[in-house]
Amino acid sequence: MLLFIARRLALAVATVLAVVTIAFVLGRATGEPGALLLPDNATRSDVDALNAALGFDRPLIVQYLDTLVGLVTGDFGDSYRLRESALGLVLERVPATIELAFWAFAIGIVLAVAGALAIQLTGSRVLRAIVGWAGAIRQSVPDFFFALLLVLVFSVILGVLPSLGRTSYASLVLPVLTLATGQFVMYLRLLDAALSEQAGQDYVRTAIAQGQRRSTVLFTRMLPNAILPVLGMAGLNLGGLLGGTVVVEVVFAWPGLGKLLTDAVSQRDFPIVQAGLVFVALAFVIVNTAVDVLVRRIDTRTATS
Amino acid sequence: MTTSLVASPAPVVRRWRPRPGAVVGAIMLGSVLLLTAVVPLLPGYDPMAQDLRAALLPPLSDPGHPLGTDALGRDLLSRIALASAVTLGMTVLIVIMNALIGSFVGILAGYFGGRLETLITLVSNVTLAMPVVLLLIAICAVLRPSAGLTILVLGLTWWVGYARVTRNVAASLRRQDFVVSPLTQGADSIWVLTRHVVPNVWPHTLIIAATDVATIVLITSSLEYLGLGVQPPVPSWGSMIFDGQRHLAGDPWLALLPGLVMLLAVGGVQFLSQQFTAETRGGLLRKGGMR
Amino acid sequence: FDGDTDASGETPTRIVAAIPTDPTSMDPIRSGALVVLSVFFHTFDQLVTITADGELAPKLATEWSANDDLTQWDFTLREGVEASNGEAITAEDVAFSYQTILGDPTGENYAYLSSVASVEAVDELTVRFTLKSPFSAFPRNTSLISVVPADTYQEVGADAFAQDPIGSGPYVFDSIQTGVSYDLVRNDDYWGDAPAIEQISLQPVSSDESRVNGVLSGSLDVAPIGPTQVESVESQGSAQVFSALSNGVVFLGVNSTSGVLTDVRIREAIGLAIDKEAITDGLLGGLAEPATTTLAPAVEGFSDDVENTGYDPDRARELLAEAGYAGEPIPFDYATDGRIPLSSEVAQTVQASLEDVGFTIDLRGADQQAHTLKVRGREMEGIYLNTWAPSTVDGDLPLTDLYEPAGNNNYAQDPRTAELAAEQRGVDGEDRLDVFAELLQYSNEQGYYVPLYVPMNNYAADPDLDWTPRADGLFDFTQTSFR
Amino acid sequence: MSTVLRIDNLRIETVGDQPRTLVDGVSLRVDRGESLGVVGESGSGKSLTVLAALGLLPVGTRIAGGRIVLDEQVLVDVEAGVWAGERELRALRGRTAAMVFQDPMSSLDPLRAVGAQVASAVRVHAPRLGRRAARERAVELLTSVGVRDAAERAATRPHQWSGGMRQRAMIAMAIAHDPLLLIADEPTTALDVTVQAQVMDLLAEVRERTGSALVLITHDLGLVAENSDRLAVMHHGRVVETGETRAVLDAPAEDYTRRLMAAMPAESERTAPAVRTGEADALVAEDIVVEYRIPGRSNPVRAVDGVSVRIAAGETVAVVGESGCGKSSLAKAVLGIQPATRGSIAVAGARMGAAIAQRTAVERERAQIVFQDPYSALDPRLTVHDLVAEPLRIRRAYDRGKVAGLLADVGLDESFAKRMPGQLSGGQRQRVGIARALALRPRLLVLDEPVSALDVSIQAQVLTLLDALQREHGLGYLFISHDLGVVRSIADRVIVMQNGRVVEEAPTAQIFRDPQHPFTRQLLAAVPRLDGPRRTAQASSRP
Ligand SMILES: Nc1ncnc2c1ncn2[C@@H]1O[C@H](COP(=O)(O)OP(=O)(O)OP(=O)(O)O)[C@@H](O)[C@H]1O
Ligand SMILES: Nc1ncnc2c1ncn2[C@@H]1O[C@H](COP(=O)(O)OP(=O)(O)OP(=O)(O)O)[C@@H](O)[C@H]1O
Ligand SMILES: [Mg+2]
Ligand SMILES: [Mg+2]
Ligand code: NI
Repeated sequence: MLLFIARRLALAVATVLAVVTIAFVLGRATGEPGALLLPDNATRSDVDALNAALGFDRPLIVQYLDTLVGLVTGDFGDSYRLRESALGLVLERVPATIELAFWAFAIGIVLAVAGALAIQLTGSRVLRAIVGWAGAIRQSVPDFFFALLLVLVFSVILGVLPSLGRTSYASLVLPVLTLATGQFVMYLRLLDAALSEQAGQDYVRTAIAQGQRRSTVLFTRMLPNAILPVLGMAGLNLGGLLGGTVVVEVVFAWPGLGKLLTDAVSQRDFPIVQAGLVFVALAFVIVNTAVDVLVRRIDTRTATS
Repeated sequence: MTTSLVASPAPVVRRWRPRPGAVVGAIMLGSVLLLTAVVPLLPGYDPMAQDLRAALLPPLSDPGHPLGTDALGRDLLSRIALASAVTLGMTVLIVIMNALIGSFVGILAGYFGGRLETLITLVSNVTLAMPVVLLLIAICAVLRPSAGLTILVLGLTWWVGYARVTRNVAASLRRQDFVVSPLTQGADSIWVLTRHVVPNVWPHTLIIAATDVATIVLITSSLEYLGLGVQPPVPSWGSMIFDGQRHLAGDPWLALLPGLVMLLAVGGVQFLSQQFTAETRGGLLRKGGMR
Repeated sequence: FDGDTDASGETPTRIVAAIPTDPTSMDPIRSGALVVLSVFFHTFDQLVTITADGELAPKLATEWSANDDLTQWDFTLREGVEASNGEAITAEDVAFSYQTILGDPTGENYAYLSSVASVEAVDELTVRFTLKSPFSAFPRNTSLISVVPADTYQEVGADAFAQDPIGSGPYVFDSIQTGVSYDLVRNDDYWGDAPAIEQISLQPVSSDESRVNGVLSGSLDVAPIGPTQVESVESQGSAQVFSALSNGVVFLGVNSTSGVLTDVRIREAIGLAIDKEAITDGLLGGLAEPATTTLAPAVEGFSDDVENTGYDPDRARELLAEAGYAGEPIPFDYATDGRIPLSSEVAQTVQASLEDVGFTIDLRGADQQAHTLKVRGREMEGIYLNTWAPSTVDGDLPLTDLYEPAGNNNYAQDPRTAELAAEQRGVDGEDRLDVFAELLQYSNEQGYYVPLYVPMNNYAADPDLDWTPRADGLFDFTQTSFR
Repeated sequence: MSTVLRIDNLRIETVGDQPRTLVDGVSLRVDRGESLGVVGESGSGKSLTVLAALGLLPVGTRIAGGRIVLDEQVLVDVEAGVWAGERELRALRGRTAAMVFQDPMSSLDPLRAVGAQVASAVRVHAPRLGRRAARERAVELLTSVGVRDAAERAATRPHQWSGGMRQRAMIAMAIAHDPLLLIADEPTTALDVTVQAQVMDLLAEVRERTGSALVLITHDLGLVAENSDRLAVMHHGRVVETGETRAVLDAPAEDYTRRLMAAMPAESERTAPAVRTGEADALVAEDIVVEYRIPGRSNPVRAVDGVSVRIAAGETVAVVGESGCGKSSLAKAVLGIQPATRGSIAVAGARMGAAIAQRTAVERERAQIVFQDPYSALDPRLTVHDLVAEPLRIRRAYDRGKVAGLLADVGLDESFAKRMPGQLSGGQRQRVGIARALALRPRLLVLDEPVSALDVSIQAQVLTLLDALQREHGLGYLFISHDLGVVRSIADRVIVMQNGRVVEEAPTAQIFRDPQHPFTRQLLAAVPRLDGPRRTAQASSRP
């Protein structure tokens, strides 16, 4: 187990390092940000002076080493645009995004588990068909459009929920709903397939032959077996979920990391980009390592093979 | 089974009986494909011709524009047909690229294992840990955003799912005797890979690809929202819905019609793909006692 | 139904306004991007202010005058002005603010003061600006520069000041959540008239749809919206719409120094090929006016006498034939998002019109930042869509950028335009307007720019809001109230 | 004597528009305390019949006719329209009748501790029993089926248990409520002979204690002979013969039963050896060591520890031993699939490298292998023709006629050439595997349990074929098996392995007549025989 964790850790470090390097290369390729920071009537020499002040006149290798040192010390420098600590800005936005991602994931997976269990328990073709259709319809509506429709219905017409901002629990509802429905569809598919696969396993037959209730078998035997691979997928999906929040953050003016990062990328605000990407990559590797360790603890088979 | 030495051939003709979902799916997808194929042949087809004075005509109001016109007075039917071709084309290209790369990588990792596998895990972790949207924005800042770029970036990064599945399949194939046996007969790895591993892996790839179509359509349309993707004046579903949603209050069809077509296509593919994936669906054994 | 009216039915005193982009730092010395001014106008004093109708008016300075050759400007300050922490605002503070900006060429405000050689406090209430060359419209530039209390600023340092800024404006900062919300409360010790609104919350909302829906659902009281949304908001009846012509012009920049565009006939054909009325009336739903010059009518320096080519596609075809244009592709760059609403549709219309008369156009979209970098790097190869809106509501700022050698948009590098742009600064009144007219007419004839239209600023607002939008699109709620 | 289970005229079909009849008019009866053996080839409907008795038919099949009575309760009577409900069935399952399934690994939940699974089997029908009490009872049960240190082991998961132990756990669950009827569906097929003997002993011992009746499903006639009072022979979904086990086996009335019995390997040695003298030895392997590196563990697992084998041309040398003793590892080392870490290998007089990659194609073709599992040995996507042609194509010696000749050699006519492996029976597949191995005219054929996955009847065909081929081509066989009956009838010499080492090596006749090593004796004793000792619960224990 220790060796396993050590290997995962090495992989994690390599991942973060690779992400930072890609960010650096892409960043330097996108051009120097000076011209974006000054008003329209600033002249070329003003811009050059600013770029020099930001350190863009140094050799690339020096800039890269500087970035790596920043990575180790946790000091990514100040945002060019906002003139505040980049890491501070990123950390300030993290709770909002985590809140969104967490609830979307939690609600999505809880509903998916409930739905998949209901399908298995009732064996109802009708239920599976309904869920299948609902999933297909949700998957055919881009997030930004789905969010807009939610806002039109719940904020503009019914007036029951705020349409933007992060002010109260009520303002969490619509953005989470947008993301959670997408998550729900995905996990429902995975779980339904996994449970259906488990249903054909011999151990299920054994339990039923002992006189166990189908529901008991479903909850205590099949579900743990089915959810393990789904958890693994969920961990891998984290990057996708964080990426998916960008659109929702824009539509709901949700002060999250996604919006900050996309803006920073287009505005060439490299300190934020680097701090943000390192955060995302770290979150990704930590969550995935945790999931792997968890799965290995629950399923000790994988540890011995 | 009889015990005579020469058994009579027992052809396993499994009659392919489509489930209702598959029929519905085929009809849905088929209608979109038909639309993309037939509309360009119609006399009034011109997705680019603008007429600002005939902008925002509602559907069925003008015989020249059966589905009406958009904000620049362009024929909506023509544009939907072109958008369908463009989006489906992009999606198919991306899916094919992902499937090829993912399967290639997965097969190598699964078959050879070891260091190569570690490297591939690292690469796939990096692509997963780096949100594709950010990557695309950054790349678009260097190069101009274009459909080609989107295809390239998504095509080169979204393959991890394929790699994971094919790696598992290839790893289990590696232990199968029929993969080992050609080696004992003098074959090399290339022979084994091309004749035994690849043909047995690719059905799995196909299944993922079918379910991935919906995901890719959704991702590309989200990217249109951020201005990354097919560039005007060429339409795509995502950009048509995005442009149309600004007129949602007055002229909702602008967003809803392309949305409907997207639903038909995405839903269609999904119902069709369930044909492959859900073979043994059923409750726990059987329900309701002896019956 | 009004979300802001509390149960007792009193008129609300808090306004929530959406700003379209994130403001940068709250340190007015270093930051000067337009959107931040919507905050600074409320929380700091500037020497002068520009009213909603574009006129110059006293603010911290009560009066100002120049010497004869317009190279030295004296501003007399209001007496007894104090920052919200009690520090008195005197000529020293003004001089400090300007000197600090001048000392840092990398600051965002530096370019507004490019004409200034030095600043000094003559006495307690008089500040003297010495300019490098004559500049008749100099006071307008001071409307963009906020004055900070020097002692406080120096004591806490720039970074801490940005976290907790102190000014002498009609409002003080209540709380700052970077990129989320900028909350201001009324400064009851303000020297001027007390505004009716007690609390202002400025919140960045980048999506058009979200701003409209924010107002319609009561989450916002006022928000800038796009031209396509005006009609639907009006038809809803739950919000009012303000539309006013802006101080900006949307134009096509033309790189007249390379390829086929070096031929003036081809440049002229571009102007002739585009039906501006179709754009303003059709595409923009009447929420814009065709532009004749690179200056909007609201801007000082605009002249009715300047004419542009007009719309004549047949003539354009002739000119192309004359010039021997053989379908060489002309790149056409535009920004897909950002400053120009419906930029993508406008670009597509322009492309279609140009191709109609025989041009081959290579349409290239990019995000606003990439577009800006390209403009400023003078990397445009053919034509490009751009806009200029002087926050001083004076023609001087755009002239520098469009016609002077260092100007980012100046591809022609014509010495004549540079000469006229400089000449305008040395003269005043009618004479100045004449110089402007000559310059703008010359520019149109040479086809250096193709002015397209003057857009309107559109806002959706709470139906009870009593408010006049400014031409420059910035917010100033000091005169605003709820009915 | 009352009847525990009575099945009358049972018909099972597939569901769908065109139902296929899977079980047709089967009638069976099991009396209290008695033991019924059900035999028949694979796919004859044995499992479906007993699964139907507890309402456990798999999805896609249904009862179409007949009557099932369990402990005087009518579960199904299709003609009378009686169908027991889920609730009634649940009360019977595990209490009145309990099942022991074939594959003890997949029949246990991989994620739960074995003890917990036994405890939950206890609690199903004793809900009032507390958790702790149930756990204690589980340990008790595990101890009673011979699990040592049951209290400790109960907390571990199935994958940490050996196959025999798992099957014990399955039996512990099955006897938790002293059921009237135990149904064991091929309970020992996955186990080797020694473990099989232990499990069958245990079942007999348990029945003695509980007085349960037993239905034993198997395709091993020896096993039924030793373990059942009565016998039912099934073929193609029908019961073709029933009766007292002894009586049926002594004087089978039906042709099919006779065929089954005839196919059992004779209990005598090979009469005419095919050893050719004067030719180079097919295999000379000296002092072979095979080690597996386990990631994360410093010292490797030594699976084969200094084994030497010599096989003359035309000679058959059998390697026997219990599961995991290193037989397959030895075979893989000979072929270089798993390179030997030490030792030398010479095939047909030529020494070759340890790893397959170090061997030239010509060297590789001298030694060929027929794999244990005919299902995984053939690529499911190729036709029989292509499968047999593959080795020739690899060596660029493809020739249509050669392929046809090879197929004819193994007794498959032209009509098979276009079929896919999925359309072949197990025996036919194994023949294709042999044809592939013969394609390159090897001198040595390694046969890794070539018949253990096959029914007796098919097994006999394959063995006959092998013998014929050996005589014709002078092949040396390295024959790996744990079925001593088969070994006895085919091998010239026998090597007995235990824990990677050779414990005994002797000519076949000598091994069977006069085994020296205790382990060899133990192996021989465990083999079930038609005339073996009866292992039945005592009549005295019946109530
Ligand atoms: N779920 C099912 N759907 C359709 N046919 C089935 C199903 N399960 C079994 N069968 C078929 O029913 C027949 C009898 O199967 P059964 O499992 O009873 O055989 P068996 O005698 O137990 O064989 P084995 O010794 O291989 O276990 C076989 O032909 C099999 O293919
Ligand atoms: N790839 C491997 N890695 C690690 N250990 C292995 C591997 N293959 C086999 N072993 C171990 O080597 C030992 C011998 O295995 P082998 O397969 O040779 O046994 P066998 O005699 O053929 O058994 P069976 O009768 O079950 O086929 C076993 O303990 C097994 O666990
Ligand atoms: Mg069976
Ligand atoms: Mg083996
Ligand atoms: Ni048969």
